Amino acid sequence: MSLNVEHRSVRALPSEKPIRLLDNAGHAVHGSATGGFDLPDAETLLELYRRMVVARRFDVQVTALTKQGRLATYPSAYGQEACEIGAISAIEARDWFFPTYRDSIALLTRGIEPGDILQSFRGDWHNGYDQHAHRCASQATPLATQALHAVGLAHAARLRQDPIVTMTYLGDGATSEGDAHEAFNFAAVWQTPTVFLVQNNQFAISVPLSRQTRAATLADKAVGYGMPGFHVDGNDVAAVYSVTRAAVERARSGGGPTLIEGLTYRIEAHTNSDDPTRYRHARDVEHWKRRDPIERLEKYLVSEGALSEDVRTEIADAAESVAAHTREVMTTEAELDPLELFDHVYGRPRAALLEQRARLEAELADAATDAGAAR
Amino acid sequence: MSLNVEHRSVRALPSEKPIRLLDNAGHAVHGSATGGFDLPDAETLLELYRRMVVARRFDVQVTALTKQGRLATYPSAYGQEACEIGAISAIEARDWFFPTYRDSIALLTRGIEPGDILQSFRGDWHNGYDQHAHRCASQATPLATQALHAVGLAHAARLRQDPIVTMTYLGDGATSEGDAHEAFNFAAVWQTPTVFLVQNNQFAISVPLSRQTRAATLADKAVGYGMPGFHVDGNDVAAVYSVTRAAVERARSGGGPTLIEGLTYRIEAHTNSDDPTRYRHARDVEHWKRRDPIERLEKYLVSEGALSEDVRTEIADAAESVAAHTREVMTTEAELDPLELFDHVYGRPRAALLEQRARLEAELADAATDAGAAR
Amino acid sequence: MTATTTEHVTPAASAPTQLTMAGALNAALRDAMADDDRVVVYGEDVGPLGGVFRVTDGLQSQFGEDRIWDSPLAESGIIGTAVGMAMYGMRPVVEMQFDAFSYPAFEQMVSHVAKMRNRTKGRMTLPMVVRIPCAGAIGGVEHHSDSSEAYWTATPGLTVVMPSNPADAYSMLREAIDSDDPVVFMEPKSRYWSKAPLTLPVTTAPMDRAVVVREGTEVSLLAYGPTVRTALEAADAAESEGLSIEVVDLRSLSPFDDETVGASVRKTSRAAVIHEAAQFGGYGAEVAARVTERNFHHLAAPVLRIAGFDIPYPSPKLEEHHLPTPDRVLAALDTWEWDR
Amino acid sequence: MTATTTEHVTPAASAPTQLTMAGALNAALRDAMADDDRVVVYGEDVGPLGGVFRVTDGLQSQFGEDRIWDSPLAESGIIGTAVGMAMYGMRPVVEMQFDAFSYPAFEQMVSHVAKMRNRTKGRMTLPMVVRIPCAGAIGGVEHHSDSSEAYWTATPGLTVVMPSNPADAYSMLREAIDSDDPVVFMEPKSRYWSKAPLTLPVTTAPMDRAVVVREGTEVSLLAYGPTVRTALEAADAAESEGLSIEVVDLRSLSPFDDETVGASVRKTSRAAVIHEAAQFGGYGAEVAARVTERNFHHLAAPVLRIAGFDIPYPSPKLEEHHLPTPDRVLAALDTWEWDR
Ligand SMILES: Cc1ncc(C[n+]2csc(CCOP(=O)(O)OP(=O)(O)O)c2C)c(N)n1
Ligand SMILES: Cc1ncc(C[n+]2csc(CCOP(=O)(O)OP(=O)(O)O)c2C)c(N)n1
Ligand SMILES: [Mg+2]
Ligand SMILES: [Mg+2]
Repeated sequence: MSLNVEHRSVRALPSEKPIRLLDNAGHAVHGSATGGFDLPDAETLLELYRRMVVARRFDVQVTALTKQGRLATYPSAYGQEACEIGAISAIEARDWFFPTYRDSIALLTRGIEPGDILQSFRGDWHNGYDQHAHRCASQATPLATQALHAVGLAHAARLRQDPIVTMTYLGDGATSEGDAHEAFNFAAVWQTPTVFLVQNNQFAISVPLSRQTRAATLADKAVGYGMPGFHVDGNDVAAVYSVTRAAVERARSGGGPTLIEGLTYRIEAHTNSDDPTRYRHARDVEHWKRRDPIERLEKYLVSEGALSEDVRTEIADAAESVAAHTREVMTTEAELDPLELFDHVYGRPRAALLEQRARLEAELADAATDAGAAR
Repeated sequence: MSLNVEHRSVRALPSEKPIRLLDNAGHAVHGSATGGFDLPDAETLLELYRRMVVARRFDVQVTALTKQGRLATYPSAYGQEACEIGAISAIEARDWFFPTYRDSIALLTRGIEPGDILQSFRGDWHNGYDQHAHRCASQATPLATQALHAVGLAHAARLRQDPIVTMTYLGDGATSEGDAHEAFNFAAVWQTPTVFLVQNNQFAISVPLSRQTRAATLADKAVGYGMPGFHVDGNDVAAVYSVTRAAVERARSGGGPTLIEGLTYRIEAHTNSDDPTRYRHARDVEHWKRRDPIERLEKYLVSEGALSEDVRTEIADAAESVAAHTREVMTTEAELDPLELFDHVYGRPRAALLEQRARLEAELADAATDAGAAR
Repeated sequence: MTATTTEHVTPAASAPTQLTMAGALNAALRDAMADDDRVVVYGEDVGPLGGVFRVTDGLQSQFGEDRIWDSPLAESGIIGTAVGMAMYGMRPVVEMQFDAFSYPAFEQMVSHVAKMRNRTKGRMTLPMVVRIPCAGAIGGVEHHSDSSEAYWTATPGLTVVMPSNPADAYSMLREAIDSDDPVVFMEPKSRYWSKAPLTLPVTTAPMDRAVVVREGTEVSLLAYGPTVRTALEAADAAESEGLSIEVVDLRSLSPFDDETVGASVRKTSRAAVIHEAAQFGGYGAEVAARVTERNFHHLAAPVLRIAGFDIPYPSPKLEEHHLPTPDRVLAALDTWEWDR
Repeated sequence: MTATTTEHVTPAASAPTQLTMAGALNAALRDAMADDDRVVVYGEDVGPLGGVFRVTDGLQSQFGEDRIWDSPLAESGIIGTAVGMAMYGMRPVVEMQFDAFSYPAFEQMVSHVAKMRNRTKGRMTLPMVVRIPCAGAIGGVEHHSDSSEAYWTATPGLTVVMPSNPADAYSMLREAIDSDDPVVFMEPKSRYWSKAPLTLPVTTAPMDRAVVVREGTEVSLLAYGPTVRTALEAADAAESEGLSIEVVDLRSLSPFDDETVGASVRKTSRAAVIHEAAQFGGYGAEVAARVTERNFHHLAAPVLRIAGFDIPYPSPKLEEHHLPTPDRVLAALDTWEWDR
């Protein structure tokens, strides 16, 4: 018979209790709840802390700038820093990242300039950073579509014996899309080096998780693809980092894809144009604010004597300077050339498009003349 | 927190060994391999046998007619009778069925006229039977799309407190499509009374299962939706019938959807225009011919003394008369009116379409005149 | 030929109130749901949130979760299940959050929604409405301002309509919901907050008819949805320069009202079609082609297409350059040889 | 103006052999794979089976499973992963089994394939080819004979071409694979088995140019893919009746070769476009609209559209009535007022 049995992987249900290495009080967790994963060393944790603090400050700053009208829209990741920063920190510069609109702070952590990240949300151009330079795809808006790109790129690299890994983030809502399914399946069948991080922030805009799935955990979906799945406390950066790191290593060494669910919560509105009071209780938000991922790690680091007041101040200062820089670039208007609208649609110029370009050029010249005459 | 815990269902991996009630030698199976399902009574099994024999004869007849050029195409279900007949026999007349192109014999079992079933494959019109009369959707070609229709209809019925069930068949290949995922998920979240039967015949045209999934069984997919999944010997009609029957009953009593995989094999080519020698070995086909679902049940019935020679003859005669009837209707050309092409596109006539209709009418009249003149 | 001119609003019973297009659509859904319990509404965020444009605001608290609910986030799933619900006899009204997010449902739309009636010789009909907040000019980031009408109008079996004002929004949505055939109901986002004094219920011209919304003698501007306002503004500006422009609100994109448009064009002998979507392969091509085919010897000039450029929809800060403006309309008319 | 006329085949080096269009496409893939190891091929059944139309026949045994393989059965997955592969620098050539089965990939096509270059200001390009066996006239059951070109041509950012003969099939596919931008490569199924004497490799006119395949003086028939033969047959029949027809094979649907077509139309002053797809909103609308726009004062009659009816594609036994035939083309030309 044609069942390719040797291709089959071990079947196992992800643990229903989320994997956790630090509890909410900042204590190290021991025993089965860790899923066998080790707490990262203090240096790593301190670096994760630094990144989260900077990311949070950036996020708060951008939300403020958005309220002031400097950006067209901004989807905040406030509260999701453990997922956002933990996972992106588990890949290397040579690896590729496929983010969504929500993942600006992961891009910041990846070293992309605030002004470049925010070009799209400011409304200047659809994508503002060099994807090749950062090995970072544009922030996908059509849900789950980027997961397939991550799988395709990983497969290409694998065919080239290039030992890189691709990582993509998805929301809980996005797991309902057909593309999520197809990405999981292609990755598993092709055994691509891909790590899927589902940030389960429990809402898709206004729609709660219970309307999105009946699975016990989103990590359970891994079973249907014959790939490993992990259900992780998404407000525990130590757990997110360790689990994604292990998945990245397995992927790099030919072990195929992994699906990781981080259970977390979005503290801010979906975007600035959203009104979350319509669909969730303030007390839920309060509940989750008390599980803040940064405070949790901070408590641990302080209790371990790994975070001195000096370092804390130094990190806060670094965060402030990122915020200040962000304010600065976002309050300077970029020079936009409307004629560029025609220049990148095709590599080979099209006569009819050049005619349209010339028409706009003439219009702009007329308008400039009129403006000059009016002055 | 907003996790709607009470909505969650039990998590369990389907058994990796297919559920089986009759082994290939026609012996009743006992113990854990039955998955706790009971062998149907002899009367039921005899009826299933009768239906399979008639279905097989019909299928063979249609394949022959196709080779003679009487049909544009025909996807045979030879070898899959246990799935095709077992599952359709588990629903009632009031229930709705959503088949694929492969499932003509299930339609026959549902009581639809051969000529009506085959109108589409003969090339007369896209769908030839009255869907409402038979509570049977048209045979879907775009893969997995019909599964969503089954879920939607089930949900509508549920809203109306109408205790019907919907059943849909999918192929192993179709499970890779986004629509399969969305159908499973909507059914689980909405808890619709829907039974999904995946006929895993191990090939999607030429593509073997190992290129389609890395899951240990296709039933494993159920886990990711929080719905029960069963992996069944798809050449054992007793198992298929019992498992689908239980799923239908659970669905009808408000227990939600079930995913059932029947492991089987397609003996014929994908369709008449396929060349299976390019992608599978004759010895595989031989192997599966020796696991014939009809022979298996026949052995059991004979050994139990439940199938007399008289009854066997009577069934064979009935099958012959269906074949004869099919030959007859398929060798009579249907009268087709080309002008009907315009009559069903919209409920409300469109002026521009009526103009086109008039143009064709004039053309046809001219052609008739020319033909008359030539005579 | 005046059957479908401006007086298409039935006389008001009581004093009219100011209503936005979003409000009128909301009222239409509410009234349809109240009148017919087969009408159900679902999609992404249509429940407690009331839709991202608030078109379904308050409906869930009034009608309950069995009549209007949030579905899982999957557009093919939404359309595919709506097909099944319509097969059962319900009248689902589903929402695609933006044009670009209807694309995952493309196969269900083209291979089933459009084809079911024909496939079954009319034995199985699909009374369903697919609402699509459409087009741009709202400062939306990528994928939030597409114009998808050319995809739907190129698909036989679909009925495609687009209102341009609150009264039509109400009346046409009621008619779409009452229709036994599937209707793609496109709602121009940039007009959601436009207001008009209305007394509900209101019945305007049938949804398959175009309407002359401004009479003129020298040029026919053919517009729909967001560009009707553009056309009217251009007509006002032209009037002061002595050019008399007639504006036709197409309203129904498929079917196309050849009669009303033909009458206007034969009167004026010049026509231009205006839309936001890219020109190449856009709906305006069909308009220009068929108006020319049917009225060639009445035309003094080629039918112009005043449309978006042949580029992906621009980012918020650049969209103003892409969208047809009244000035651009008037400039385009100047390219004709006029021999008045 | 003769740069793009019939002599578009380079001189043969050795004696030509009879090759079908399927064979020419197969050879083009084979040669492209041999020349450039970034070219990979995948899709449904393209491996051991060689594709349901045998276009990839023998390629897997020649190049191995790392260069050409069967993917899982999911079109969005195929296109979406091809985007990722192209981002990495590969040149994926993927197959959609039939037009109608490309619809599940519609979102990936429109929201990513078409937009990536523009989104990134040209920093990220997608050198990929999407092969689509297209159109009908092969006795296919429902969903096997759609014409999807209007969907792709209405999408800025896509390049859409369709060969009508084996030489073009080879040359244009090679050029499409060499292109740094995504190309929708449509292959008319009914022409797969048409033959021509060929010596490979062959280079015909650039893939963005239309070609005059038959010279004439009184009418320009604009055709593409399967209807080029229809047009040629109509032209032959007309000749015997004293009507001189020029036939232009459009080849490139997007971009449209305004220059070649314009030159033909200005010479003949009458034009008709022929396609299988439904007329309403079909690609012919763009052709008619732009030819009229650009050549209005050279036209003696409206540009005709001779197309499929505005209905879903019919069942095998009825398709002959739907498809434009030479007779129907000639009858359509008769509807013009001729004042020769
Ligand atoms: C295909 C598609 N459909 C709909 C949308 C509109 N939309 C944008 S974000 C969103 C919710 C996504 O929820 P989730 O995946 O949980 O991510 P989160 O925003 O919570 O991070 C929706 C419906 C979209 N962007 N793409
Ligand atoms: C969306 C879509 N893509 C591709 C096809 C072409 N096609 C028809 S049958 C088939 C294989 C289906 O395999 P499977 O689901 O296993 O069903 P089986 O034919 O084995 O019963 C393919 C690829 C299709 N019908 N629909
Ligand atoms: Mg979410
Ligand atoms: Mg199969």
